[in-house]
Amino acid sequence: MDASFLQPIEAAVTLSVIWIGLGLIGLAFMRAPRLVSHAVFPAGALVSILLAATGLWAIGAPPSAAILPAGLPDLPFHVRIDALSGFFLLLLGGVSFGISLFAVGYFRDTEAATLGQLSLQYHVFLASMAFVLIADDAYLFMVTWESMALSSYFLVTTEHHEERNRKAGFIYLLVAHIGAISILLCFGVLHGGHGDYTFEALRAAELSGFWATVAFLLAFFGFGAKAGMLPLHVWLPEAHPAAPSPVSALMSGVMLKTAIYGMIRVIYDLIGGIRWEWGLTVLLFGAATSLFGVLFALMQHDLKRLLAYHSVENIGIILIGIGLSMVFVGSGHPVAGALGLIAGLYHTLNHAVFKGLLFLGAGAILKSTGLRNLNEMGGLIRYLPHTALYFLIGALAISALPPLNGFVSEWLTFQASLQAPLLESSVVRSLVPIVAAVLALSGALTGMCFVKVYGVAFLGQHRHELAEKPREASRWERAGMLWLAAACLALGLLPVFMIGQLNNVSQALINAGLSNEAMASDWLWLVPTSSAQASYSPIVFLLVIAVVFELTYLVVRQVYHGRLRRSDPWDCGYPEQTSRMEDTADGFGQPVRQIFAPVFLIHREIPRADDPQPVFKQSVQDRHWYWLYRPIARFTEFLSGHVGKLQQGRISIYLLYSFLTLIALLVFAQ
Amino acid sequence: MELLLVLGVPFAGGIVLGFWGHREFAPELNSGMSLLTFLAAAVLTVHIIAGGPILVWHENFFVDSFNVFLVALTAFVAFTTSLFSRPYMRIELNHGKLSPNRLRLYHSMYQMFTFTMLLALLTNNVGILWVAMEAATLTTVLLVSLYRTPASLEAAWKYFILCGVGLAQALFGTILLYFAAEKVLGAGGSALLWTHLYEVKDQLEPTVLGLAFVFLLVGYGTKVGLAPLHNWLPDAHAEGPTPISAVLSGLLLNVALYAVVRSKVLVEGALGTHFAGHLMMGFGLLSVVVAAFLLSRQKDVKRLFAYSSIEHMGLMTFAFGMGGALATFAAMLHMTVHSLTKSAIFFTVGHAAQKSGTQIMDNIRGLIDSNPTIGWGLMLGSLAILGMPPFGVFASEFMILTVAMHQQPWATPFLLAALGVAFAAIFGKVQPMVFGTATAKRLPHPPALIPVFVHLAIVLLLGLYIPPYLAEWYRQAAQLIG
Amino acid sequence: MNLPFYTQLINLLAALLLLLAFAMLTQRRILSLINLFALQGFVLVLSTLVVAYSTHQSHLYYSALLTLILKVLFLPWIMHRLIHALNVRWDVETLIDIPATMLIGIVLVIFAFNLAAPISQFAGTITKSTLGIATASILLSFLMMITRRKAVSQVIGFLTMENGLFFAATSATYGMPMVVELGIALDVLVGSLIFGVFFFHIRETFESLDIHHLEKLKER
Amino acid sequence: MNIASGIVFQVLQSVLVVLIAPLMLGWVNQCRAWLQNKSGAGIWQPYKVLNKLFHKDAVLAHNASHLFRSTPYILFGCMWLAVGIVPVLATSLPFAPAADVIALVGLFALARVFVSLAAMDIGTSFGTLGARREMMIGFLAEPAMLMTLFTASLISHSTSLATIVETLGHRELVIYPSMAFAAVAFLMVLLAENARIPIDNPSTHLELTMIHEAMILEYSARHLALVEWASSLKLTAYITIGIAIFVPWGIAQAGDWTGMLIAIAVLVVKLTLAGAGLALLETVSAKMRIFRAPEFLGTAFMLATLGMLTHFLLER
Repeated sequence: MDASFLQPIEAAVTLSVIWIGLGLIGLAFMRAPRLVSHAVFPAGALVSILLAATGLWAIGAPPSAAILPAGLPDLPFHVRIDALSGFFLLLLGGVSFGISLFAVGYFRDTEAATLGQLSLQYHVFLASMAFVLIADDAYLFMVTWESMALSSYFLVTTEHHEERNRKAGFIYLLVAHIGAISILLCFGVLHGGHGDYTFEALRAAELSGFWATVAFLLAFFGFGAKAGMLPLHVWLPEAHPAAPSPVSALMSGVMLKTAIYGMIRVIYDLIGGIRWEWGLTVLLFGAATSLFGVLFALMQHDLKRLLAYHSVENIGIILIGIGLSMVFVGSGHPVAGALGLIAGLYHTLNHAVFKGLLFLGAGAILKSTGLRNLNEMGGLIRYLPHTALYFLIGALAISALPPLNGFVSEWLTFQASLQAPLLESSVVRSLVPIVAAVLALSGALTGMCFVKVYGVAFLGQHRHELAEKPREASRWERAGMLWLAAACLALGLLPVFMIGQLNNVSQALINAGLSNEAMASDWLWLVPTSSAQASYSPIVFLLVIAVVFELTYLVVRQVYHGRLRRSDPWDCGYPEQTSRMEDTADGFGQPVRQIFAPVFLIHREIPRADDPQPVFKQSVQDRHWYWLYRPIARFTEFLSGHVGKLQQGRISIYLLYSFLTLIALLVFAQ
Repeated sequence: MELLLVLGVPFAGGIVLGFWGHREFAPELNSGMSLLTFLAAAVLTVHIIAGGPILVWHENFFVDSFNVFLVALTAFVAFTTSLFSRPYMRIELNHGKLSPNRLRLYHSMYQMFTFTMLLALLTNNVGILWVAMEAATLTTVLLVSLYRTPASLEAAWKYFILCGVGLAQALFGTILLYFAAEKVLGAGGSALLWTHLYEVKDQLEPTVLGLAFVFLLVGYGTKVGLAPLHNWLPDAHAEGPTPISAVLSGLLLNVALYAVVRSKVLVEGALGTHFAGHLMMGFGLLSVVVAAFLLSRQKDVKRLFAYSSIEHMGLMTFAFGMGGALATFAAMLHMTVHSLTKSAIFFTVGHAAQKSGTQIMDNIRGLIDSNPTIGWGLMLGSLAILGMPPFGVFASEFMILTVAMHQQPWATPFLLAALGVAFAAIFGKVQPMVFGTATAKRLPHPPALIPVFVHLAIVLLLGLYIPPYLAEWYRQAAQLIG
Repeated sequence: MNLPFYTQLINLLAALLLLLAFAMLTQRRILSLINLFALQGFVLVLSTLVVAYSTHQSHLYYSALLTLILKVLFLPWIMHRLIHALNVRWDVETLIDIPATMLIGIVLVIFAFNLAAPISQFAGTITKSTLGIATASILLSFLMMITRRKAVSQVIGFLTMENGLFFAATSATYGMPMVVELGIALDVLVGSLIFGVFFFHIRETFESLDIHHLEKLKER
Repeated sequence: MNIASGIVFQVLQSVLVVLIAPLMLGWVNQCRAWLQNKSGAGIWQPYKVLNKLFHKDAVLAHNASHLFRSTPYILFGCMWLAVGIVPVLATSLPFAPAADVIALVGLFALARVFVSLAAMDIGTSFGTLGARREMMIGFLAEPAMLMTLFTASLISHSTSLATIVETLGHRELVIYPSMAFAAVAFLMVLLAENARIPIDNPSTHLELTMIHEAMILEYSARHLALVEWASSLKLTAYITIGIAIFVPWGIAQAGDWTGMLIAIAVLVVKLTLAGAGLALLETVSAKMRIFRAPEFLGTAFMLATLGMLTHFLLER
């Protein structure tokens, strides 16, 4: 492709519009469900991969912009693609490719009418996300931002016959809308009264310190609500499980990332002049979010809900990276800032990949067994070997274990936090490593959580008698998971390529990238600052383990023997090993529940000693409902109650209102 | 010529349907008349856009971009509503809620109501404007009380008394206006003509005009539904036949606001201050907030959307109050999209209520199952009215809010909080009606839902793309009054 | 000069109008209320005639005629018929007791005079000092509508307000243009007819004309 | 540096450490026996056990998956890599840049996750119990460990162990008070991570107290042998990390053959002392209830944090 004929922006716009077109085709041909599932969705996947290529192209290319012939009369839709947008488009395209492939298989048995609607909403969702990433004026951004919320809302409520899903959808859209209001307000503040609402004008507007901080807080709140940041996360564990699994994957994997994109776009690009206090805010919220997310994830037994809480956690980790970057940039250390930013962005990509994979895995389980409750699963590795393998890769990646991708970005975040001695303020300097410790804690807890998930779901004995033997996922589904699992491996083993791309993004945003020494290192070694400070080579890492594995295996066989005998499990000789003696998912989380008891709101029903049919019940709830949301709802009710009293049905009173209004105005007018 | 048709067709229609309004073909006749009116209005609009403002019949009628825009909107929504009312009123007749005589009254008054609204919009005479507004009130009182149930009588009575008293204040304001104008323009007809008044607006006596505006605002403001003068509005919307709720919300409120805006321009010209604008902003903001908080207490679906109308009228009043080209532009766009969306919502709500046999929201469930088009219509309509992009309501709200943030930063938190509360309230109530398991039955006549989707499609279009000629038209109008 | 005399006459009639407005405010009986209303209409006709004669405004004669027919003859007649038919001759109960209403009324009158004072100085008409009285009577009838419990008396209050407006129009500007006058008269006429129809329906539905039956639609 | 000699050094160090790891365990056990007034099984006992286990036929549960069978090898591979990275004898090893201290912690976590998963594979009550407890200890110990390492990293401005050793050991002697805190914290983590008293008791199979042993109940023969070997490697790796950070003197540079010989001698002394110390600690303390472990490790975390704060306050 010659750049003079086609700009990245044109490609991106065209592809997004094709997505919308595909959605409409899906709706139009909803009487031919085979066609929709086996032609429209694969075509969507094709668009995804092209979009990813466009994104990659745009990272390296100079920014290109265009104006679309639509929008408000004084503010037509401006679109622009730069390195940051390019990176996120790459993320969107790359992840949605796998998800769309999976969707082909997943939706193949869906009812025709629903499939038509799904196709429209799904592709509009994708397209609106793409447009969010390339929007270059406040209006287009808001329109696509809310379209994204709206289309995903309809996807969440696909199965609206369940009360839970309806409630989830409502909370989701409400929080999204409130967040959007805050973002809108932020644009208003940024605008500052001059020019129009293109990002270019917003960028150029000079804000005083106070208003810049206000704008930052509004953006942080608004995008934080979408990202699922504490304490605005409540919608997330409700909405993600409610949606069909490919949609959960898309929401968790990609949609949350648009919030990160928005945050970076507004804070770094539009507001500019970052202060370290802002960074500290982001950092602390990030740390709290990540710890809270993983603690609640450990309390869950609904697989998709658990994964949703992990999205909260990972958003926290991303925010830690970005917060670090802001602290450094705000204190005048752009190189360290670039490291933090790259760590945050890389984790954004990694999370998208492995969380997408895990949600797809959960979808595959749901589809073949009909189960979402971990306490009823068990031993699935024997029925779904492929899914089990992909899920294992995802689980190891999310647990930040080397040599997979999750570890790389957490490692980079740690490296960024270890730049703390650069900072002048001793408070911040000591806070940063503590945040790093929190990150370590949540990383370790994630490991525990995924041992729980994998151990309970795939390993052990099955706990629930299924009507028929679970069937392995279809080819399309497996292809989708394979794509993402391969991405987990590739991003984990060859991080240097992507770090190089991210360096471009950072150069474009904060005019600083990693140090020259870091960029000079070859593909084998990941070096954040200098090789004396730290380095990491996942390939060597993996190779050594693999070689030792193989050698040991051979040597043991050579020197001794490979004889094997099968028998019943031993288990200290206890007889009657039933699946009821295994830990359930709830049981596995018990140590955490006990250690962090004050964090949770625990309700227990303990049977009495003489109960003939003893039942033990326990539920863990989120305190935020009671601390934050209930009081707000009550206060609104209280206000509306009082306003309602004004209107009491008596016409004389109404006349009196008119009369008093008139008198008051007359007095005022005089 | 078109003007004659625009006014003559509905007037004649009112008389003709007064005789034949109970016949089998009456609903079609009603639609036909409305279609003719709409076509005439369309031709008129084209002429005005192409040729500029016109003054006809001894300057008694005046058409410029501002009012022709409202005329077109009024005629269009009146036409689509008449389409909707065809099956709707037949079903009501089948359900035994109406007698053929009442149906005759309904059809006749429907046309008369259209006529009075168009008259109010087109006249150049402040006095005739008042007369038309009063006549519009009278016709709608009859329409609201059509079912003769206790609730509808109560609603109509309140409507009648409150708006009657309100309009009496407006008449006093008109008298004061005439009083001031007479000094400059001399006694006789010309002193009440908008065109003449505008020409001399800076010579008019400010003290008198200030007082006149207070009376006009209280008067027409009652009709707009500005808090705390709004109390008739939810009752009247909830108890009348649904087509009437649709035109009340979608059109009559606009016409009343039109009167307020015309007065505001005049008064601000005379006073040279922002007095009138500030008053309008205050009332607008109060309405938005009060309505938002009342929304969450509603049980009746039509009442719910009536309060939503108050909220939106408040928003428009606020925007017109701020003045300036952009805010006025936004307010007019909001007028358009609100009319279209709100009437579409009432169409779907009407059928939904008919299907479920109740207007109580708790008893309406699962519309999307029992009738997907009604369900989707209501869902999309509600989302549109809540300002969800990509619908056009968002476009206008975006402009209003951004201007507000710039010009009246103190007001924006209130506006935004109210919008948030309104969102939670309306959406929290609409969602369970649309989703879930159905409780509805089949209707004897297939519902007319094409108008719903036509309206929503236009609103969607306006959110993404405002055609240049439309924008130009709005701009001209904004120039005129901004 | 004759003018002072006419001015005096008009002032006298204006005072009478205000007096009647007060009388209606305090009147408990519906029948007397209707009579007072008719009387007020008559005073209005007189004052209009005086203005018309003194200023040679010929269209005011038509106005006066219209008022005479509509407000002195037709409406009181209709209302008499109505209360016969509906049998609602009992006393009017007020929401606020009469002395309190009177006090408020007086405050309102002072307020209205105060309000009208700056305006009437711009007026070139012989009747300029009566503008305050017109305003006062409008406010008083507003007050009456607020305090009354019966539908009929509310409507009378409404029509009294119309009287006040008419008086204001005459006194401030020698009346509105004829088209407008006719339109207003038509509206008043149709409005009254609708009121009449409503009385029957309300009576039929609630077996009373007491508006406390009409308090069902509310937000509580 | 010569690549070839680097690789020789690398292989030499790895093989050496892998071979002496069971000896280390035997030494600790022997010391413990002596301290408890027993005669002990001798320091070579672990080798005999391993040999015996390798000879036996492996017994697998019917429902064991591939994961279960490959875990011992993975575990062994991880630990091998760990001792390859830690500068036990020399810095500037060719593999050393492959992982820094954070990656090392990640490596241990990887091993832990695999062991726990394997423990849950069969679906027995003890297996899941052990996995749960192991993960609990793990998530408590990991942050404390990282904080300890961060203190050292902040002093040397590097997370690379080689650089840390060079900074702390090969330059002028500076007294770092922060390192004292870190050392205590590290010791506590070491005890917890290697299934030692007071967190776990490596020599008991009492079901209520088992952690590590509960997880490997289902392993037998060569699998068990590899697991046991890996745990002794892990203990050695931890001790050598401790040595590298807190008492790095004597570690050679790669390619320096004389230094290497000195380093081996110094290492033997250090390990002997460390093993004896460990045995002493285990003898004088009692095992804790499982839910006292959070307090224990919390203290470790606090100490490590304090160490870091001390660094920021006193040493800049």
